[in-house]
Amino acid sequence: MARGKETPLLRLDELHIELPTRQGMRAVLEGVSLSVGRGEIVGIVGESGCGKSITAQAVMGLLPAGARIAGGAIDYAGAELTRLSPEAMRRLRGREIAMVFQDPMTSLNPVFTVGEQLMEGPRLHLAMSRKDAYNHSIGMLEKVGLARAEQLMREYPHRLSGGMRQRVMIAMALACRPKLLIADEPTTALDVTVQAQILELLRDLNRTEGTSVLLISHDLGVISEMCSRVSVMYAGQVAETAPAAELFRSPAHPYTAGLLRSIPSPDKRNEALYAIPGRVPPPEERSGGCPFAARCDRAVAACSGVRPASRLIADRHEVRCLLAEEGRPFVREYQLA
Amino acid sequence: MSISSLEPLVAIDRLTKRYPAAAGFGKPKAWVNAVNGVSFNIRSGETLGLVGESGCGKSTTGQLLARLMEPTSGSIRFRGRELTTLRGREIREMRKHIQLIFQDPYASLNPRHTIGSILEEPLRVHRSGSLAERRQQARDMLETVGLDRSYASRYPHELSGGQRQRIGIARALMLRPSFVVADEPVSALDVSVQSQILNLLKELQRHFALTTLFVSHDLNVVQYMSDRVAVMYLGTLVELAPAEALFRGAVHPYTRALLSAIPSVRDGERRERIVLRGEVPSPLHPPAGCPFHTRCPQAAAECALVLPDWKPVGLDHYARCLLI
Amino acid sequence: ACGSGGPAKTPATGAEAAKEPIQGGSVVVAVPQDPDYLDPHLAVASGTQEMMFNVFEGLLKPNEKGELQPAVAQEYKVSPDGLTYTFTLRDGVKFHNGKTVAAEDVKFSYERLMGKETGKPLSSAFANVEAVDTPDAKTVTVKLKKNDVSFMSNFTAAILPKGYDNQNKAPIGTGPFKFVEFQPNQKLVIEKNKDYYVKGVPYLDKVEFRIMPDAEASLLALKSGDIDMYPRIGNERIAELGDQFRYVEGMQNMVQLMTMNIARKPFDDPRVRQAINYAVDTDEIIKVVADGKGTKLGSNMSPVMQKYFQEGLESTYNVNVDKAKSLLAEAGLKDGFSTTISVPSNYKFHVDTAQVIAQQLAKVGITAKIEMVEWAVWLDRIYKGRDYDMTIIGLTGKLDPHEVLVRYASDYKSNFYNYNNPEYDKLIKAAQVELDDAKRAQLYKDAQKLLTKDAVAVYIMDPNFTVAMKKELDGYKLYPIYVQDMSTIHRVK
Amino acid sequence: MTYAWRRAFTLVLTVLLVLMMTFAVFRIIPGNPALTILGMEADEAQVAALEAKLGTDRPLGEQFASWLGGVVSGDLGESLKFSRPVGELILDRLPVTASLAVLSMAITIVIAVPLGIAAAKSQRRASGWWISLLSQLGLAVPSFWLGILLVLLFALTFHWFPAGGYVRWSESPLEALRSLFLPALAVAIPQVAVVVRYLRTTMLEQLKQDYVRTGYSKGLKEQAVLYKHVLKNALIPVVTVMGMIFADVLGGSLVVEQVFALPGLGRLLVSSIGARDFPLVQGMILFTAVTVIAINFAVDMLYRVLDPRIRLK
Amino acid sequence: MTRNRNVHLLVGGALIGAMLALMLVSWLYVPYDVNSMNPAGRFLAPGAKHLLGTDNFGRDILSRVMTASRTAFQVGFLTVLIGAAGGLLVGAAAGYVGGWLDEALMRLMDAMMAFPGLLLALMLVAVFQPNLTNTIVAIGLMAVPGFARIVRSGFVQYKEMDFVKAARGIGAGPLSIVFRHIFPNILSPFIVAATMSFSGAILAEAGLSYLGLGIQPPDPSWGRMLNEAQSYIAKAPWYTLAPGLMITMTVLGFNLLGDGLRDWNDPKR
Ligand SMILES: Nc1ncnc2c1ncn2[C@@H]1O[C@H](COP(=O)(O)OP(=O)(O)OP(=O)(O)O)[C@@H](O)[C@H]1O
Ligand SMILES: Nc1ncnc2c1ncn2[C@@H]1O[C@H](COP(=O)(O)OP(=O)(O)OP(=O)(O)O)[C@@H](O)[C@H]1O
Ligand SMILES: [Mg+2]
Ligand SMILES: [Mg+2]
Ligand code: NI
Repeated sequence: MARGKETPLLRLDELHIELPTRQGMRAVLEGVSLSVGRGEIVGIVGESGCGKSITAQAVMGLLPAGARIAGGAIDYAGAELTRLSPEAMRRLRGREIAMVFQDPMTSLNPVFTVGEQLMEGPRLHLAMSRKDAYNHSIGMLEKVGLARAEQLMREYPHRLSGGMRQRVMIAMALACRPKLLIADEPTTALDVTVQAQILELLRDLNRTEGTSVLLISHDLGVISEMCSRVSVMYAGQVAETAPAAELFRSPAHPYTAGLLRSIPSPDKRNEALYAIPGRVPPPEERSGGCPFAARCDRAVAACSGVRPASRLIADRHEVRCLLAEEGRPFVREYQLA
Repeated sequence: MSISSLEPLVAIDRLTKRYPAAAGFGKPKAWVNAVNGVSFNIRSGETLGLVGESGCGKSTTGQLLARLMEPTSGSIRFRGRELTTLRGREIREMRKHIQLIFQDPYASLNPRHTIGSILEEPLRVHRSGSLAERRQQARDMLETVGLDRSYASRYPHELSGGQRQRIGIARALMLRPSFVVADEPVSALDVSVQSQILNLLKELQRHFALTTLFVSHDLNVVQYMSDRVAVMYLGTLVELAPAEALFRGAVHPYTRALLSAIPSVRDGERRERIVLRGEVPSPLHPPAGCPFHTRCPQAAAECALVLPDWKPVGLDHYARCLLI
Repeated sequence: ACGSGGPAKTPATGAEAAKEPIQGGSVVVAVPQDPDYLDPHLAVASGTQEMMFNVFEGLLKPNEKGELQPAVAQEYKVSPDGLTYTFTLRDGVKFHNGKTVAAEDVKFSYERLMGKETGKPLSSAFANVEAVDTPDAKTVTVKLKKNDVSFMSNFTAAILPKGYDNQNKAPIGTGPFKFVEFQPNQKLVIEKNKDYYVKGVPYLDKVEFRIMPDAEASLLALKSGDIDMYPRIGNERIAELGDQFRYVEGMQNMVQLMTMNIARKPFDDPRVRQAINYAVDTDEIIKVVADGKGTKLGSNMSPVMQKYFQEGLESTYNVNVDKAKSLLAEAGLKDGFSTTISVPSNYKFHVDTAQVIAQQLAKVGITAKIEMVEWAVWLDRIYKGRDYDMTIIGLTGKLDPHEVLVRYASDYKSNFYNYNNPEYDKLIKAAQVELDDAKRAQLYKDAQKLLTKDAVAVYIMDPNFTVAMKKELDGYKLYPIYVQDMSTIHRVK
Repeated sequence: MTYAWRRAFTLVLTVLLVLMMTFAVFRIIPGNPALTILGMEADEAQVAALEAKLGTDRPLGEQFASWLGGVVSGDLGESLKFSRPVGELILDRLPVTASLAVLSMAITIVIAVPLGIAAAKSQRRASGWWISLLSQLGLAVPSFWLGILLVLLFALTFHWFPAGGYVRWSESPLEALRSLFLPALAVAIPQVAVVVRYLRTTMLEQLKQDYVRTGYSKGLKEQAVLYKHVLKNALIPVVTVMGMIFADVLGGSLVVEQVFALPGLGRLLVSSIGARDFPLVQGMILFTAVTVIAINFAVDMLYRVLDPRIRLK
Repeated sequence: MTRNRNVHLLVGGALIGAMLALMLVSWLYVPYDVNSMNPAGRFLAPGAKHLLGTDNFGRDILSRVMTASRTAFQVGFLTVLIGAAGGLLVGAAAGYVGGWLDEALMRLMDAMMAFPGLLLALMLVAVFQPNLTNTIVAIGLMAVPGFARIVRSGFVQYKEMDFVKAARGIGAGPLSIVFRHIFPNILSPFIVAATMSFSGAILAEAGLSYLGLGIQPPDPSWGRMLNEAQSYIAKAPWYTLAPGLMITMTVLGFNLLGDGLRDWNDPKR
């Protein structure tokens, strides 16, 4: 795995993004910082609506219409993506940075053949002829472990199973050998056995091609098995970033700890599951303080007054919590395994 | 929760459901074999987990049990009474006792009705109580599922997923049923919300003495919720066992692969991963013989020929595989 | 092409003779409907005659004054008893297929009309023909069974070549134009008959009758130059066209009337009918509906028929509301009554008239509801079935006064007014056999007076008829019958 | 019974049903074809002779039965009014009506597709609102007004097109096109409104789909995503609407035919109803019904081409 | 996000509101008696005495246009009522029950669609009278298939939805499912269809008047006025303008209103 010293491939720095709503612009990302090193697999976890997908979309330059980058920077291999022209950004997409989406059922255009859709990227970015693109695509399909590639090229997406479609999506994303692959919940719609196949494939590609992966999921299990580093997001902020093993062993943020505790397990069969009380505050209810303060069983008065800054509490372990340093002991109480 | 009685509350026998799938012009219809001769019992007071891959027929089984669709063949007995032959009024009468909680908390609530009216409707339909009583009961039920009474006047789209699922559960319980089919009640929800709902369900099961068919594809959840677990593959049951026995020692290769594939945050729990090859066959053209043989890492030649019979492999533990 | 072709030198009026006719060219004429039959012996619709007048000719042919002139015949004689007509054929008259007309063709044609072979006459008038003989190739004699002075006009019936039986698809006649083609709902085309026996006519090489039922479409087409001639243009539209076009206007020998069903109460009472006549202000109708372009009538005869027209009747029932009211009161209808005016919906002219009349009747306490009926229904229910209270229609004029006035005879099949007056029947019968022209005319005038006295209907007007055409066209002749004579039309320099 | 047979069977029943309805109506409404053909000037003998010749003196049921018998053997009978075979009359008019339908459909597509896309793209901007207002206006203006306006403008003022009349394709294709262009435009303008409205909705629906995002994430240009990926999907439901419109126009568009003096099927139908020309009316209704069915079938087929999801193996 | 939609509702509402106001006023006050003619004052251009001028009979166009708005709305509302009620009945039965009933009803609808409306109108007029009621019934009947199709496709689509299943699951009867659960959800396309057929009805009445089948003169109707005015386009252009603009504005108003209502009725907006 890459060491943290060299410049990362992708670095988000205090990214602020606002989206239009009926009540006007509303902040959805409020200072997201994270990085992906070359050849690294970095995970983002967090519950629904915390801004994972928006983060990914920001990197791709595909924010919803009307979105505004209110601050911060996205640095990709030395280029500042937020300042790139739309045309330059377009040329980057698919070529340098590619993306796999959550739902393989709907992410493919139902009315074009798999081949047609696969060939678009290489023809556009690598200026391949139809024939070259065709052969190239067949190669990609084989690489993602799909047999009968030739036949598959002529199939329409609805004829494929979810797992096959997701592999087609991955083949499509990898077609131009991007340096960074963003996978936004790539297995959420799939079954465990198929999920295992897909994750295996991603890991394999990372190993053999050296592609960096930014893996987004709300499944802690998936993240823990795949990633070397993990960022936990909560309400538009990164609450905690740490190497995976450390994060799952000794979470420093109360939210991370709460998430880990609420996973059902057989040994808790006869007791109630832990559930983080309350709910995520919607943006309009977020006050100046820590957004988790209201749900946090350790919150002190200061928590609802000051928005905590991110601090480094150990090697490559950053936490956004006022109690972080002194909190380390209490987190141990919930240590797992 | 312990199994309170061995008396089956629900008994289904060789239940089959085929959906027509129109083929091209001039060709006869093709059939999707969604549920293929499934038989099992649910004992009074127990929770039976039903797991399996997407599209293997779990929801179909659940909806057949709740009599939301007509089975192609087979029988369903509830407290000894055959349900498949009921008609019209009788079915509606029966619905008081059997209720379904839907997988999708978004789609199962009519977007144009208020929460209050959604909850009161079952009572209204069965003409139970006065208007005021119904309102009262609906509001009480809101509290029972952990929501404020004021939610009665809201519309579904104003609620979060977790809240909507609570409404779905509340609606199912309005008629005080004795048997509930919970069709993936948490798979659309977030981790932290999921645990709230699971807790609620457990609590309500106890409170209302419910017998439950708990459908899910998340093994962690099934394991947590169920007394016994049935594993389904391509419309067929392949293994049936008490939850603990299944997670300790699954016998069927599919169950084993399934269990091994669960990603876990706990290093210690990770098993030797059995990564399957190939794709799930289409239910339009299910393979002959054992439905799993096309992906089974251990498949033998004869697996492609015969569908194996049930074999007892432990106390209350059965599997359907030639290789055991 | 521009409507005002060439430098407009002089206004249309008065300068016609000064302009020199040009031979050749083609003209497009708008007509409102399809022909019923191309075969002239089957055709009865006036719309057909309008076009086919140019293709077929009889032994006699009407001129623009409505007088019968020899055509295929050179001359004729009537026996003193009025039963035998002897015709001498004109030399060198050729059918469009090149064959010269012979006496046997005339015999063939008349026998076809008599239905000699089939037993069913094609025209009931010819049932009166005893025999047709051909003493020689140039002479034809027609013998009638009984005396009928009005039979004369039947000699305009088309003469067809013997043995040719495809008249309905590809008609062949002797007229100034030959038939070229007919496309239903679209057009009927005729071309110049180079062998026509009148030298110098026709001028035009080709005439296309374009079938345009929509007045608006015709008008637009005239404006844009797509058609050259628009007969029977609505008078109110002339203002719109301005002086870019040439107009020919005149009476069209039509009687617009409102009939009252005499078989029905209260119209059986002549006082009621008179009251209605007093109530209706025809001058106002002419002004409002016809834009003043109409001739007020008092009986069922248009002044075009100079010889037979009884003058002065039009002022018999000058508007008099009080008189009308008192007549109604006499008839026991002091408080008026309610009735329905049925009008064919396809004739805006009549519908408009009905609206004005309804207003006028309201003044004397009669509530008239207007009911528009489809033309087919009008013919079937009202005209044939006589099931109506009042209706408004225009009776097209004929060359012969008998044909005009016989409509009121009690035994006439289409006497849809249900008029029954023995005195009137006697007058008509007498006129039919009266060989003395002056006496005959007087009988018809008496008949007209009787109609007015009995207030059989409300006689309204003979609406003027206007033809609009491009200024470069000239030579239009206005007939008292429903025809477009294209033979004299020509372009001018 | 297989699907195709069952469908064919119900279609025949449908057509039969329409014909029976027509028959029933003809029994009820007054009017006599012979009388209508001959008008007021005809005498009894002529009417009777004509009735005998046309066969309309027989009971209507008998006429219907013999007509139906003829249809089975491929003979649509003879028009009472024009004394020409019904099939021939319809075929005569068909080129006009069909050209009008095809041309107006082409105009509709050329105008409506870009407009629909523009309306969807500028959904939240004022321009989107103007597009929808303008196209709605096209639908709201009475069609005779529309026709007259077009004639006044393009025929009388600019002299670009003739005011009316029809030139056969065989006579001069260019003139035929010129004579049909204005009427086609008059037919097309209200259709544009309908199609724009549908297309806008389906485009908006499709723009929300995930595959759009996929397209962009590959680095495709906006044009490629909109016109290739989205449009093909968005057109699928629009095809049904266009099919319905097309069938409608093929039935004849009376007002436009009247304003432009075109010998189309709409005028033929009205004049044949007016003349109580039973065989012709029945023939035209049969034609319309079959056309509607054929177009539905074609739409089905087109659906299969456009939407592979329907193409089950 | 909702700005444009409100504009639809607003503009549509304003147009229809103005028309309705005109209609309401017509009961209380019209400048002149609608049918009284004035041969001396034909084709008067719009002016102080006659705001919209006079027609070929010298009748006041404003009064006639105002009075005609009653018929227009009457025709519109009643035909929509007939079409919508019939379509709802047929479509719901076909879509909800399915099977052979569906097939039979939909084929009947197909047959009605292929059947010329003119013939139907002629028949009604022949059997009864050429009056307003029959015109309305004829136009209304011809609108039934359109509604039936929309309702049916909505029912087929919603019949299998979870919330409908849920309603069945609690024992709700078919009527309750049809009217409480499914129908409110297909209200949007239904509203659009209703407004479209409202405008369609006004235009159809005009078309039937053209053939002499609609409202009988001298009662004013926009369609009839438009037809009559055609003859005087050059002489009295204001004559055609008045009813033409009325029709255009009403139809446009209803279409916009329909679009606006659809968006407004969308619970997610
Ligand atoms: N197009 C949009 N317009 C307005 N708000 C949006 C839009 N897309 C997302 N949001 C809001 O932005 C916030 C972050 O959304 P995002 O999709 O990034 O969440 P997520 O973490 O990916 O959630 P999930 O796990 O459900 O995918 C949410 O509150 C969401 O409601
Ligand atoms: N109404 C239907 N018509 C046709 N096929 C259907 C229908 N409903 C379900 N199926 C098919 O039947 C099979 C079983 O479906 P079912 O919904 O019972 O699966 P499931 O196990 O609940 O899946 P999931 O986990 O995705 O909910 C699938 O192949 C599905 O495509
Ligand atoms: Mg997301
Ligand atoms: Mg399911
Ligand atoms: Ni000009």
